[in-house]
Parts: sequence; C-alpha cells; structure tokens
Amino acid sequence: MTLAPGPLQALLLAGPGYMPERASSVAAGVDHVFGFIFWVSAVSLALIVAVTLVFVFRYRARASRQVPEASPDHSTRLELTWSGIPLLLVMVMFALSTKVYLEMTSTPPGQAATQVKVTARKWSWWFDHADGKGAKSLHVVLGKPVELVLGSVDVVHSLYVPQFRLKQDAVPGRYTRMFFTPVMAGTFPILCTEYCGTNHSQMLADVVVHEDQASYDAWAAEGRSPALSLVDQGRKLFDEKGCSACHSEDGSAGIGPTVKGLWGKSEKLVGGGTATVDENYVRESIVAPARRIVAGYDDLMPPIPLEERDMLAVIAYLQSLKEKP
Amino acid sequence: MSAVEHGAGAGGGSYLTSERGLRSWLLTVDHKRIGVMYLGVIVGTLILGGVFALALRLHLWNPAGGLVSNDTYNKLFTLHGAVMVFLFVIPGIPSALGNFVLPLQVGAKDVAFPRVNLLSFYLYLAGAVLFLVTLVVGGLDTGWTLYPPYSLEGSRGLGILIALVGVFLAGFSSILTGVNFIATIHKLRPPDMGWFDLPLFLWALYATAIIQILATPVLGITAALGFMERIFHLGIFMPEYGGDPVLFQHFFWFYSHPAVYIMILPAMGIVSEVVSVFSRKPIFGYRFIAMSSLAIAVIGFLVWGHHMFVSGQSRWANVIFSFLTMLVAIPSAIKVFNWLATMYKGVIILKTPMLYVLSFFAIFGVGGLTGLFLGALATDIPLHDTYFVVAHFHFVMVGAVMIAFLAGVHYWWPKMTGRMYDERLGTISAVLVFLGFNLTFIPQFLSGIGGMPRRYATYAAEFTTQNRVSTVGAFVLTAGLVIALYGLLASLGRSGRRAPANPWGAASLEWSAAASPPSHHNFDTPPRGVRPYDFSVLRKVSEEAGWVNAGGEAP
Amino acid sequence: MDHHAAPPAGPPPQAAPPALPASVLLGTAGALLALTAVTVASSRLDLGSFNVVLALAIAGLKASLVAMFFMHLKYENRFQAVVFVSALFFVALFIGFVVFDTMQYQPEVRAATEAAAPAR
Amino acid sequence: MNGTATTRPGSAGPSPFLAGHFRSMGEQLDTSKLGLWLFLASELLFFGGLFVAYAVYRANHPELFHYAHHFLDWRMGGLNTLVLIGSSLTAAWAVRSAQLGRQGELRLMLLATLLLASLFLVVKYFEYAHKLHHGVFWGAAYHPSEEILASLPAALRAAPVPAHLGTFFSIYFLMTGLHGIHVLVGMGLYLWLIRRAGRGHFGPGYYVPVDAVALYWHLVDMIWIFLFPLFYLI
Repeated sequence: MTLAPGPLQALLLAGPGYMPERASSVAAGVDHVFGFIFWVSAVSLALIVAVTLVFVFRYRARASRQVPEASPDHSTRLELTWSGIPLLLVMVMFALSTKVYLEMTSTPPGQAATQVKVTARKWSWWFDHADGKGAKSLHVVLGKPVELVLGSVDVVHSLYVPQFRLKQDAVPGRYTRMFFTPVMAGTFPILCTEYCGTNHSQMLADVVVHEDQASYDAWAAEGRSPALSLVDQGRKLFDEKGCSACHSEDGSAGIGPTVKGLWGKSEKLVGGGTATVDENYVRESIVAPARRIVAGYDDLMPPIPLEERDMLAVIAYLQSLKEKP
Repeated sequence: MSAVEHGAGAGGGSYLTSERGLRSWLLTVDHKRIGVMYLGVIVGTLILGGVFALALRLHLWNPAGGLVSNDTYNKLFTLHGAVMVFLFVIPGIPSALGNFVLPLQVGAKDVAFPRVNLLSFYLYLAGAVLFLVTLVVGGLDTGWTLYPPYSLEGSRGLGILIALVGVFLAGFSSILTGVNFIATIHKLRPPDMGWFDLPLFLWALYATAIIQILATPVLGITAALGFMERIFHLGIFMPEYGGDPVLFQHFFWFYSHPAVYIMILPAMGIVSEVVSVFSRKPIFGYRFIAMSSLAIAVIGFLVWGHHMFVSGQSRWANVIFSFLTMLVAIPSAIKVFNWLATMYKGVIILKTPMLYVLSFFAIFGVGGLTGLFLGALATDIPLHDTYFVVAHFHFVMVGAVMIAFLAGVHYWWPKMTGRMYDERLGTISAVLVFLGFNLTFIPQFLSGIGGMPRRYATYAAEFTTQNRVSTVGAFVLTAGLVIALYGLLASLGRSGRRAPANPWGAASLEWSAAASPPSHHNFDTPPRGVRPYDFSVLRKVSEEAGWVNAGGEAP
Repeated sequence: MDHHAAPPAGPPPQAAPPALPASVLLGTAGALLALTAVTVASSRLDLGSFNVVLALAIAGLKASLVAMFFMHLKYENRFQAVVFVSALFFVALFIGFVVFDTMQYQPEVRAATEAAAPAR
Repeated sequence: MNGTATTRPGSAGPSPFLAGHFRSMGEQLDTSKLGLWLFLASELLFFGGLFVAYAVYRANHPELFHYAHHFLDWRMGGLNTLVLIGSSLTAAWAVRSAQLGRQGELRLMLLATLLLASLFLVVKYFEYAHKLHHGVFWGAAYHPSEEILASLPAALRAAPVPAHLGTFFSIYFLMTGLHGIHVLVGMGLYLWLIRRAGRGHFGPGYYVPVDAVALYWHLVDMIWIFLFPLFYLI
C-alpha cells in the first residue's frame, strides 16, 4: 500500500484499536485494508441504525398517526443507486486487499529468502533452520526475508503469528509456504489455529526476531558443544521433539504413558499380549507407534523419524529413568 | 394419500382438534401438524445446543479453563456446533415455519407431496437421535467441520461414524423439503396468483429450496465418503493412503457455504413479511427483494473457497473466490435498504415481531459487514480461525437467523395455536435477546482482532475481560430466550387470549383467508390470489376481533 | 407496482405430452447402440488426451438423447429442462473449480511425497 | 381442466388415485413430474461429488488410471451398456403402453425392464467377484494376487507400479457401487409397478408412477453411459 502519510493514514491505522503490534513488513498494509473496511462498515452501520431509529421515532403508530402517508412502493433509480454504491465500495476493497495479499504470499522482488522447514505435530512445532539447527522456536533476523516450508506429520495444523498478520495451514502429505520479513525485533507468539485435538490450545511456540545476524549466529552456535552427555542430550531431545507434551517425566498421567520408571516394565497391549519396554520396543514405538500400543491409550502418536545418534540418546535417557529396584 | 384421508377432518374444527390421539399426530400428513412437530423438536435441539454453549462460556471464564478437561471442552464445542448447525439453524425456519406457512400462503391444501414431507420429518428426527447417540458412545471431538485427517484417524470409534450417518439423514430430510417446496410453489397456486403475487417469504423459501436441492446432496456424498474412508481407507481424503485432505474441505464447503444461505434466506423472508405488515405499507421494491433472493442463492454457490484462504488452496483460486465473495454482499445490501425504505412514511407498530426485526437490522448489519473483512484476502489471513470469525458467524447464524426465527414464531404463533402470546413478555424478551446477544459477541470481535484463535480450551490472560463479558452476555441472552419461550407457552394455558383470524392486519392468504388456527383443509373455499402487501382493503375492528376485509365480511 | 400486470399468472396445468411413437423410441435406442459402438472403436485409436474429450463428447450426446426422448424432456414444460441443466451446470462448476485448484498445488504434494519416499 | 381423463377406464366419478390436495389428475401428473425432476437434479449433484473425486485424481494422477484400467474388462462393461440401453427402451415403452392403455404390453415391458436390470447386476456380480477374489480391493486394502498380475499385458508388468493404486479402485467401487445400489432400488420399484399393473391400476388417466420410475431409471442409465468410457475405455 502506498498511501501518503498523514491524517488519512492515521485514521486507517486507528481502526477499532486492539490490534497487535505490527512486526512484519506486510502488517501495516493489512491494517490499512482493515482500516478502510472498518470505516466503510462503521459508517454503513451507523447509517442503518440511525435511519431505523429516526423512522421508528417519526413514524411510530400513535393516536395522531393511524394511516400511512402516500409514498412510492418502488423506485428503480434509488434501488440501482444503493446497489451500485456498495458494488463500487466492495470492488475497491477487493482491489486493495488483493494487492496486499499478493505481497503477503511472496518474497519481495530481488531478495532471496532464508528457508526454514517447519514440522507440525500434535502438539508442538519444530523448526529446521537453514544452517541445520533445529529448534522448538523459530529464529529469524530483523529485515531479512524468510520463507517457511510447512509440513505436518499427523493432522492439519496452522501456524499463526498475530503480530505478523500471517497464517498458513500445515497439511499432511504436502508442503505449504509462508513468506514474511520481520521489521521489529523481539519475541512473538506462534499459535496453532487449525483445530488439532486435545492440546490444540497449548500448541504454542515463539518466533524470535534477532536484532542482527551476529545475535542470530550466537544463538545458532549455542548447544553445539559436544559436552553434553548422551543422557542429557536425550533429555533435551525428549523436550524438543515434543515427546514431553504427552509423556510425562515425573510419573503424572498424560496422553501417553509416563516415561518415569517405564524402562524394563512389561506392558499390556491393546488387542492382547504384552511387550517389555526394551530398546527394540522403544525404537519401534518411535518409528511406527501404531504397531503396538499400550492398553488404555489411543493410537494418537505420529511417527517421529530420528537420526541414529538421537535415537540412542533418547534410549539412554529413558534407561536413566528406570525404576530403582 | 387418498381423498378419503383428506376428507376426514371436514367440519372437525381446527387442524389441531380435527383428529385426536398420538397416532393422528405421528402419522399425520398434514403440513401444519408436521410443521408443529418440527417446531417442537427444533426448539429441543436449540435448548440442547444452548446448554452446551453455556458450559463452554463458563469454562472460558478463566484463561486456564478449569471447568472441564480439554477433551471435554472439545467435545462440547463440537456438539454445540453440530447440533446448532445441522439440527437447529438449517432446518429451523424452512422446516418448522416454512412447512406450516408455505401452503397457507400459496393458497393450497397441503404441500405437493405430503407423505414425502412426513418422511422428511422422520429422517430429520433420526438424524437428531443419532447425534444424541454420539453423546452416549463417548462424544465426538472433531469440530462440526469434520476436517480429516483428524476426524477420520484410525483411533476413532463409533462416534464419528454415527455422526456422519446423522448428517447424511438430516441432509436428505432437507433435500426432500426443498423438492416439496419448489413443486408446491410452482404447481399449487390458485390460478390467478402470479409469480409476483407471492409473498416474499415464499420467494425466500423458493431460493432456499434451490440450494437445498443442489447443494445438500454434496453434503450427503461427503458424509458417505468420510464414512467409507474411515472404514475402508479409500485414499481419497486421508494422506496416509494417498488422499488429499484439502479435497475434503472443498467438498465440505461446497455444501456448507451455501448452507449459510439456507439459513439466512428464509430469515430475510420473515423480515420482509413483518416489516411490511407492521409498517402498514407495501414492501418497498418487491421485485428487487425477490430477485436478490435468487441472486444470493446462485452466487452463494460460487464462494465456498473463501473458507479455505489459508488451507493450502492455491493463490489464484483464493483471488477468484475473494472476488466472487465480494459480489454476494450486494443483494444483501439491497434488501436492507429496501426494508428501511418500507418503513419510510409508514405507521410503525412496535409489537414483538417488529421489535425482533428492528434488532435484526442492526445485528444483520454487523454480521454482513464483518463478512467483508473475511471475504477480503489481506484481512482474512490474520482473522481466519480467530474469535473474529466466531463472532461474525454468530452474528449471522444466531443473531440474524435466530432473531428472525423468533420474529416468525411470534408472528405466526396466533395462526399456529389460535392464541395470542403475552405482548409484555414478548417485548421484554426481544430487548433482553438483543442486549444479551451483543454483550456476548461484540467482545469476541475484539478478542479475534487481538489474535485469539477459536476452539481454544485455554487462552492468553490478555483476553480475560472480553471472555468474561461474553460469558455474562450469554446468560442475559439465555434469560431473554427463556422468557420468550415462557411467554409463548403460557398463552396455551387457560389465561391465553384467543387469536382472531387476522390479528396483525396482514393481507397474505394465511391471515386473510384462513381461520386461526386453520381448519384441516386450510381454506373453506378455494382462495383467490391476492396482493400480499395491499393493506388498503383491511379495516381494524378491535384489538380482540382483529382485522377484516373492508367489505365487512370476516375472512 | 401493478401485480396484476405481472406475467404468467397462476400455474395452468399443462397438457401431458402424448404417448411417444414407437419409431422415436426405437430410433433413440438404435442411435444409442450405434454410439456405444463408436465410443468403443474410438478408444482403440491413440489420440492422446483427446481420447477422453471424445469419449465424454459421445457420452454427452448419448445422455442428451436419453434425456430428450426417453425422458421426453423435449416435449415437457421447459422448466424441467432448466432444472436439469442447472444441476449439470453446478456439477461442472464444482468439478472445474476443484480440478483447477488441486492442479495448482500438486507440485507441493509431489515434493512432499518424494521427500518422504527415501525414509520408507 | 384439461384433456386428461380424470377417471379410470370403466369407472365413474373422480379417480381413486387423485390425492385430495390436487385439483385434477393433470395437476397431479404435472406436479409429480416436476418433483421427480427436482429429485433427479439432486441425484446429479450426489453422483457429482464422486465425479469430482474422479476428475481430481484423473487430472493429478493419470498414471493410476492408465495402469489400473487393465484390470477391467471392457467387454463386460460394454455388455452392461447394451443391457441398460435395452432396459431404458423397455422402460420408455412401458410408459407408452400405459398411456395407450395396453395392459398386456405394459406388464410385458415392466417385466422386461426388471429382467434386464437383474441381468446387469449378474454381470456386475461376476466382475466384482473376480476382482475381490484376486485381492483387487479399494484403497489400502489393494493386494492383488500373482495370478491377476500375470494376466496383465507384458508391457505393463514391466513398468513400475504407481503408488496408491488402490485409490483408483476406491473410486471404481464407489461409483459403480453407488450406481449398483440405484439399480437395486430401481428393481424394487419395478417389482412394485408390476404388482400394481397386475391389478390394472394404470391407464391413460393415471400413469404417474410408471412415468416417474421410468425417469429415475433413465437417469441410472445415463450415469452408466458416463461410467463406461471413464473406467473401461481409458
């Protein structure tokens, strides 16, 4: 949107208030369109309500008013007028909004976007950044265009950042894309906006907009040190991959069995039989969770592909939680 | 049906008393009795859906929820949505009021296919019962939109299958009603009743029936496909087996968007009737209103993609659907302006139906105008699936449709029951419903603009105030509805005043040519076509005796 | 508005179409059989994507023969034809929009399928 | 009110088949036909949904269709096409017989329609049985036997098998299955007509049911006219 700054723009951006901060390059454009539709609607509504009230007051039945006055029962000219003006207004809305939409769904011309691969699952997000770093939160650099490639391993989710005015569904079996350029440093919430089950409202994450590349690089270098023990690394993965959302580490009940004291136990399975929680069973339950489900739980867990090193770390972590005899 | 069956009630008083016994109701093919039975069941579903809604609002009093678990919350909003949409709002006006009023307004003895009409009622009832059965087998937590893969996951039990059968049956009930309505309007008018002599409620039902016939079968096939996919893993909607979940959304909205017009068009028809009668003036711009109903029905088919702007639908499809969506605003705008013009220089009588209609103007205004934000791509992207959408469609589906439904029930109540409801209680209920409604849903617009997603069992603390105001509003709204229901039912008791044939001074046939309540045959002599909005031929005798034709003879 | 100047008043019960002559019925059936032979024969030719178009065109022709003569649409009130054609119009619209949209996003489906394939 | 006789041949007074809310037999016939056409329009959209599924998968995964149609025998489909065209002819002829009051001919034509419809289902039964016997199921259940794979053309056996071949058979079974259900319903309706015709209910004054069921039956024929080339002649 290229509106001259000034009172008009201020009016458009004012809208009804309640707007979140404008943290992406398209947010102001969206708010302009919002403001335009808002004021057109507000004036129209005021007109409808005012006319209703005035007519009710003036023409209400009373002792002195028993018979309607003569007035035409139609007027083609009038009716065409009040068809034409709304038509014109909605076409302006369409044009303004579509122009902004096309900006919202593409990278600014002449600029290369950094790609981040997003994986949605019940009920967590995972972001594989361009430099190979994976994290539970999305990290980007102020002013640098970003392209998110979204996928889902189970059901439809939707990635929403109110401050960016952007939203895109993540659909299993295909990719979808989302583009933005952050224009405000800070941390903003990521919400899931496509209903996905039990913890839909807790499927939250953050997007961190770094002031500059240096700040981003510092974050990217964190945790790279191989100092972590296998168990600690497993604990970290257990959290990062979203396992902890359903499997508690302290023995409390959850969507799936708790992992506290799970190792070595013999579990009853859905459909009969038992399984001993050993390396093979854990491995299978991560790669193909539906195959052998512990009785009393539903088949809800998505398969979670892990590198062999990570698999070993998770197994080591679970072993560390074994019940002391 | 044979001539004998129809003759049975001759001279037997009103349709309510012409035959007695439960059997005479359950097996009736009289459109009026079927309409009354629909009304009873539909009010029941409204109460059920309303109880779910209150539980939801109570749960949301605190940001962390707390009343029920997340899973229970999800089941509650799913059943609230499914019951309200499929069992209350869609069939509400056409099946209950439409069935009762349509043959009367068209001057016919019954609908074209009375036995099909009864079948349609039982299909609806079976659908409603199946929804109750899902409650028993553990509920359903898929959302009323039933999006796969979530809705068809391997872990799901019977609930989803039963619900899909319920949807299928309720859908077929709707189709058969539509077939009946179009055939009746086409073929059973008196020979001198032209197309432009039809009351506008009939034009609205006609347009509705077009959508019922052409869109509802797609709901049926969608439910059938979902059912089969869940059992046989077809690979049409489920990505696991090579299917496409976005394809389901196309199927679903191809019906469910036009379904919004199945809800709102009859509501608009009621408004047209009431605003004219209670302004004592012919409706302004009859033809524009009639044609705008048809335009809405046709354009309404072309806009389903606006529910899918962030679903992964392609960019250019989004642009096309946004354009078409903008167009559908025009016929609605025309209607609103024509209604306002009808009041100009009239004599406005502020009885309960008119009060409801006046509040309809403001509420439909908000509902329609906020639709513009969601039809425009740039603003829909942030607002989609937030409370802004929730507030918008409640303004249209609950605000506008339910308020018009209440206007219609009050308006036709004297004709249906032969009793006048209590005007004082009616007025109080109309005011409370209006206030409670706005108190409930205006804060939800603000939550949505602030970025609160829908279907959230827990939410960020910054939205607490809006949610609490909304919860309070829900109880005010409930109070209004309870008073309305009480006012209506109380009139059936001993204190209820008898209704004259034409208490409002309306000119359409159900008032000017039939008794209150009508006889089994509707009309004692075959009626002639009338100008439905020509009030000059009517003269008021008294509040008790109502209006009569100026010639003096009682209708 | 003068309601009574309004066009076609009331529904005049129209005369039912007379019984169809045997020649029309036999002719229609004959044409349908012949067209079935044509459609089978044409499927033997390799016309690329034009095969589908041709097959659908022949099927459309056969369907209109059935509608016009067997279902005597040709002799009925025109409104019946309007009902039928508008149903076909909405089916076409449904197919058209959905195929248009799904074809646009197919590359994203293929990309995801290929990415998933090595993992299996 | 119009030329149509409102009485059954040989009886006086209004026809016993005139429902009380109609003014004449003509109006009843007209209204019933309109109602039926509206219902058929609804049916078109019902089948339409499956045609959408077909079109989407055919447009995006043509390889499925080119591979999988070799499992279908066009001669069986062709035979069924002829059977259905024949049944449409007898159904239309039955209407004509009723209109002309030829009772014997009417019964014969109704019976012929019923028999042809049964023949259609018999052929369908053999087709389905063959596929199901060899594991050619819908969707994820598609596990073809070695035997049926060996019967495919050599060039095809050499080519790679497209993924999710089962989706083709899902669409095939859904569309022909829904069509088959309609055939079954039609057979029920023809049985009912045969019984009523036996009692001499139909004649020039009253043939609404014969006409209405025939309209339905032609629609069933019409759908098959599209299914045949779309599945068997790819």
